[in-house]
Amino acid sequence: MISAGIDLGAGTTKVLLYDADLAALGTVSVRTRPDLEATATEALLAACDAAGVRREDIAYVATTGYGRYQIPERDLQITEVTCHARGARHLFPDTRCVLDVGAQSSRAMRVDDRGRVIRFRMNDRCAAGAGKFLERVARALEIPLEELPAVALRSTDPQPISSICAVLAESEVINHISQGKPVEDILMGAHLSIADRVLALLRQVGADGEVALTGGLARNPAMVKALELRLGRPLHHSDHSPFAGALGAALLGQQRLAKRNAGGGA
Amino acid sequence: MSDEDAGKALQKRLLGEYYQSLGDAGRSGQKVAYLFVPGNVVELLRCFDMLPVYPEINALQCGIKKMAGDLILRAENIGYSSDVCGYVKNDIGLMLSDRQSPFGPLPKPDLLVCNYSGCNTFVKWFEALAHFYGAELFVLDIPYLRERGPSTADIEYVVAQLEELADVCARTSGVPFDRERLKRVTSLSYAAEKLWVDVLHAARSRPSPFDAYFEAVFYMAPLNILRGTEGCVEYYRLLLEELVSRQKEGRGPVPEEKFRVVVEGPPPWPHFRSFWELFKRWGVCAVASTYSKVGGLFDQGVFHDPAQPMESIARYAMNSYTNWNLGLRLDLLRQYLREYEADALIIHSVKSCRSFSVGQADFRDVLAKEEGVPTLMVESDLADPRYYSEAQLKNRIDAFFESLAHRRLVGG
Amino acid sequence: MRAWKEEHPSRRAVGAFPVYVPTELIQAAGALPIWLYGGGGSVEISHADSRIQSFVCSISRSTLELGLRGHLDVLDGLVFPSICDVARNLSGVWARNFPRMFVEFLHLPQNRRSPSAVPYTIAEYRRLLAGLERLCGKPVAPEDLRAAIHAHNENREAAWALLDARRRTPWATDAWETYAFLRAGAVLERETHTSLLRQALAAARERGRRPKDKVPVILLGAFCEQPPLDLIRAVEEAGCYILEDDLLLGSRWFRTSIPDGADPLRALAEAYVASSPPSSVSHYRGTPKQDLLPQRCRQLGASGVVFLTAKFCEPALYDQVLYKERLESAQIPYVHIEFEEKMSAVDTVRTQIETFVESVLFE
Amino acid sequence: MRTYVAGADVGSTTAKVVILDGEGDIAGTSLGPTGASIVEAAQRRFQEAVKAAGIDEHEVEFVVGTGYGRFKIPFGHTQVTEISCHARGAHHLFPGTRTIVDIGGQDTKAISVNELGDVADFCMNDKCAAGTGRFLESAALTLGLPLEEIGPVSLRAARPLRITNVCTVFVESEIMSHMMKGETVEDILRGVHNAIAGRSISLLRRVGINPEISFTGGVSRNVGMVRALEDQLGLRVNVSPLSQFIGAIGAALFALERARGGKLVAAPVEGGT
Repeated sequence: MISAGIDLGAGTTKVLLYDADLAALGTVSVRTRPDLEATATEALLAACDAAGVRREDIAYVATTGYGRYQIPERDLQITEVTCHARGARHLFPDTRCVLDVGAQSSRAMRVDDRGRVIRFRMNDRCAAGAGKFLERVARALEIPLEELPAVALRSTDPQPISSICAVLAESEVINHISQGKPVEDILMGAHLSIADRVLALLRQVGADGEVALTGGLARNPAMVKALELRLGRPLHHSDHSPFAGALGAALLGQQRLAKRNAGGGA
Repeated sequence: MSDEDAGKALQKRLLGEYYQSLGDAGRSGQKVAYLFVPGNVVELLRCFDMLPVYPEINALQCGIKKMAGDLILRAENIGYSSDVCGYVKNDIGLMLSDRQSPFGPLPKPDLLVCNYSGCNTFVKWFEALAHFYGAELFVLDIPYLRERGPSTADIEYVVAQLEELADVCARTSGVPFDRERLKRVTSLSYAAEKLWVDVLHAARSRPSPFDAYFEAVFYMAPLNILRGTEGCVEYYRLLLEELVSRQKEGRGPVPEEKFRVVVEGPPPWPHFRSFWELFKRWGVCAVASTYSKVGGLFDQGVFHDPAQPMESIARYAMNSYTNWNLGLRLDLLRQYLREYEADALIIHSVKSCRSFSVGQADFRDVLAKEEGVPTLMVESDLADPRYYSEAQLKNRIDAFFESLAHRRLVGG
Repeated sequence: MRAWKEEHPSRRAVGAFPVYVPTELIQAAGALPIWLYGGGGSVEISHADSRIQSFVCSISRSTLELGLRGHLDVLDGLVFPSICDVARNLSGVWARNFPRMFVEFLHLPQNRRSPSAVPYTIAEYRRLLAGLERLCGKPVAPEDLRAAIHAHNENREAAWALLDARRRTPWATDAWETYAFLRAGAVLERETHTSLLRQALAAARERGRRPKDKVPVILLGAFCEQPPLDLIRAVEEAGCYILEDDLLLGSRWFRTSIPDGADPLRALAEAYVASSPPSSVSHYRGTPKQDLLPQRCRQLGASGVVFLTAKFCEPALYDQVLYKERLESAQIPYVHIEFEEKMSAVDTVRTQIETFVESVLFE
Repeated sequence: MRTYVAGADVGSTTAKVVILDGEGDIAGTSLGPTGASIVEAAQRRFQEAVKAAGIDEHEVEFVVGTGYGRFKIPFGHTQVTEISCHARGAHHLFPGTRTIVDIGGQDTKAISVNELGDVADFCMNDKCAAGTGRFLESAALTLGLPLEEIGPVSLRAARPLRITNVCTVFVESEIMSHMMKGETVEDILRGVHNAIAGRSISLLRRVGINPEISFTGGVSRNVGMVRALEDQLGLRVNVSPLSQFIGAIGAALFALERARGGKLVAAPVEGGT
């Protein structure tokens, strides 16, 4: 039985298909358009194509992300916190902490051995601790977004950025530029400032044990480095990290399917 | 040794001995009481040989020594909100770091005496310490001054509680209550308080021999920590002598006293020196401040009285600056502006302490708009280094004195 | 309110700031007590910003805003109880900005273990009563006070009956509904409100709703500033049954009736000292409230606790840490939400509550 | 030889230089983005302004710097805060003005001035940039409109929306969610302008709202903002075509005072840092 997890984020929509033999079939990521339903349908069909299955083969659709309620054909909607936790636990079985750093918001979760969320904290009032901040810094430094990590990783002397507000932090960036500080040091400073904010959330839920990173910024090696530097130990991340939400949704979909088949079907 | 050095040396020695006694508390077996500065009842505790520990003072010391940032984060990690008082978080942070203060290790409390004067957060603070330490908590409820003076009911209520507290202290310390001793201790308090008032009044002269905000906060430390001891009286005697000699020589804290100001609100401890510099460069000298009255409004005639020790402790406790209602506080600011011939009012509004800060904007509204007192209000925090923005503060302080200076120039 | 004033031109209206004010005294003096719960989300803060800083809770800012805009001109007086530093200083700001109004700060005892707490509370109530007598221009006789206590007893009894019914059969009545019924009492005469509450209870009993698969919880933290109604609904829609809450706590402060016997003032004071519910704004008299919470969860069969605390509400935020610690050792799940009167993003809250519900429901 | 003085206002987003002649009349101006180097930006603006005035650099007797970059202006003789300069400049253009609201890139100021143009009182926004000019930029960017157009578009609103989040970054998602609900760009933009006006007016109230009111800073060129302020104040506000230069004009006026031999009040400089 195949379940689909659709993670409708503000920036991108991710789909992951999972079959009953407990293996991921394929993933697809597309940019989220204002028409969420159309975006989701398109991404789902693309995932089917990629996996070589038909839409009718999908027995359960679980949605997550901020657009989770916008998909009429869903069987169930689940929050991104629950899904990321489950997804991360699946990818990294010993993880006890999950950090999800996205474009608009960041979350820290404490999970039990089954991936259930025990405690979590979100940063959603101020953009200073999320990917959006990097976009603004990139704009101020006139560096293409995709080059950010490579440039930041060349840093030898990261510059501190202490402001609480993303916009004022931007002027700190400008101040560093005007003082002739190297671009890579300013950029690494920006990554570290996000890391500080995100880890503050993590400490509030309890930072001991293994930590996994999910969400869009998991693919940014400079972000990973900044987090590891501040945390003082390595954290789990992989190419699948951005799909942790979709994976978690697909897994919980499997759980419901199994229950449905065991109960109602018989 | 000059008088100046003598006073400083004595303060250093006395405070050194005090912190030493805190470090030794475990060995000496002396019982430890935590209490707050405003409206504290240290005279009573001294009668039971109890060691007073002031968490607020520990917090401000951590601020000056740049430890506050880390300690506050530790407290936030166990769930304290970024929006609650930085002093409390600093203290919780100390607790989570085995109470290693800048002056050495602090003892655990045997008794928490929550003298709830002017600050509701005090109750929440000690409820938390009682929770974490399992220590006995006595909330000494001190009524807010709703009118100019306390009512008979207010006094009776506080005195009755003081008697109950004396029983608790006797039980905790094993020392019986000696009322004669209380008289002796309060008379020492009175002597120091009288001298302190003379110190404060020295700022009336031009130039003022000392800064009644940035220096007064250090001058008042012995009164807050060592009140009721011989050493404390001696310290103020030396300090007064020194100020009188400075007065005679026309020496003050700035090379040329250009602006005399009254300051309202606590200082930003983690950035104390740089904040002071922002004023010094304009030749600003504080001639009176409200923060130097948090430990008691002695200059308003409220003293300890050996003839009526318990009642005077009750009166004293109700007359800490933040326990006064806003109308009384506003009148006090007016009095200081007049009495010390100040040019302006500086309000430092701190996020941590709502007890101070809520209402300050209203003071500003009346004094600046209705009464034409040049008033500058700047915001940061007393404990949390994250709320201090040097560039922003400098800009505002410069603009303020720029315009004051310009008006003076044009006005002739 | 204005309509009530027109109908009763000679009577006074006196506001009560949360959490607890002995509104019996206001009623006994012949005035109408009005509970003030801020401006909700509808009032833009424009005037109050020049009087109090941005790091102060919404209810203080919006109440002052309403005052400065003249929306509270119908009030002849306002009583602030000693709940926190902000409310205390606000009483001073109020007194200066509204000199024609009767403004009183009531110092309720924080040391309720002291034998002197009762006499002190009586003295404080006498002081308030004397002010009210001056305001209303007539002395208050013991029978006036007894009548007011009686009306308040009946009102509290009706409120608790409704809340108890919800606790037993949470599917029959939604928490947002009972909240709305209780909240209506803020501007009504006690007697009118009591009959409204009784009708609501009767109507709830006739409802044939079935229980749903929801997570039973205790809702704590919004004892002073009130969350937007949408937020309470969001908690329920996200999958919770709210068995018990501390919303509008002051208006139903006492669980049992206050004796309206020979010395009603003393009875009222004794009730405050001895029978106040656990609250973040009055120091505990016996067991600290965080120690009582796990036990209360078990008694009620609540699967967890939803903390709704007002942003910048220091008393709630301090207690929060202690509550959490006790719940964690008892392995009781909880979720903590900070709210403001003016909240745009109920969606985020919904996500947090849903996550909490999912963590309880999913294996 | 005639007397010339200059005022250089280097802000977080733009740098402005104004040259005044001995009569206090404007001889030349220049404006451009601050960009990455304050020193370069100031230098370039100064050269351009001098060119526009048709004079040589050495003919400028005295230069006063203002704005956040004031301590980094290499050719400045001294510095005055932008608060004093805005007051002086606005008073010069509108002698009847008693209250000034200045909305810039990342801060908003309310200033009350006396009849001489001296600052009597002032207030600024606090720790975060919520509700400043940057907020409008974010809104324009999110809606894909040029910054110059959002003001005029907002004037066509039929039912202005209420925008609650004035955080410059989060306004994007709030606008997006309004767009998804099918609200019109006009109504959203009017809401955005109203929100900023509301915040600015609450700052104004702290110093007291005494007519005449002058609206200065880059945002004052936005007609939507002018309308929103006037509607909420119930008063007309002065706006000058030179509004962006008001800080620099004020600085130049201080320079002129000095060049005429007057004593200038300025903060002691500590090594230009």
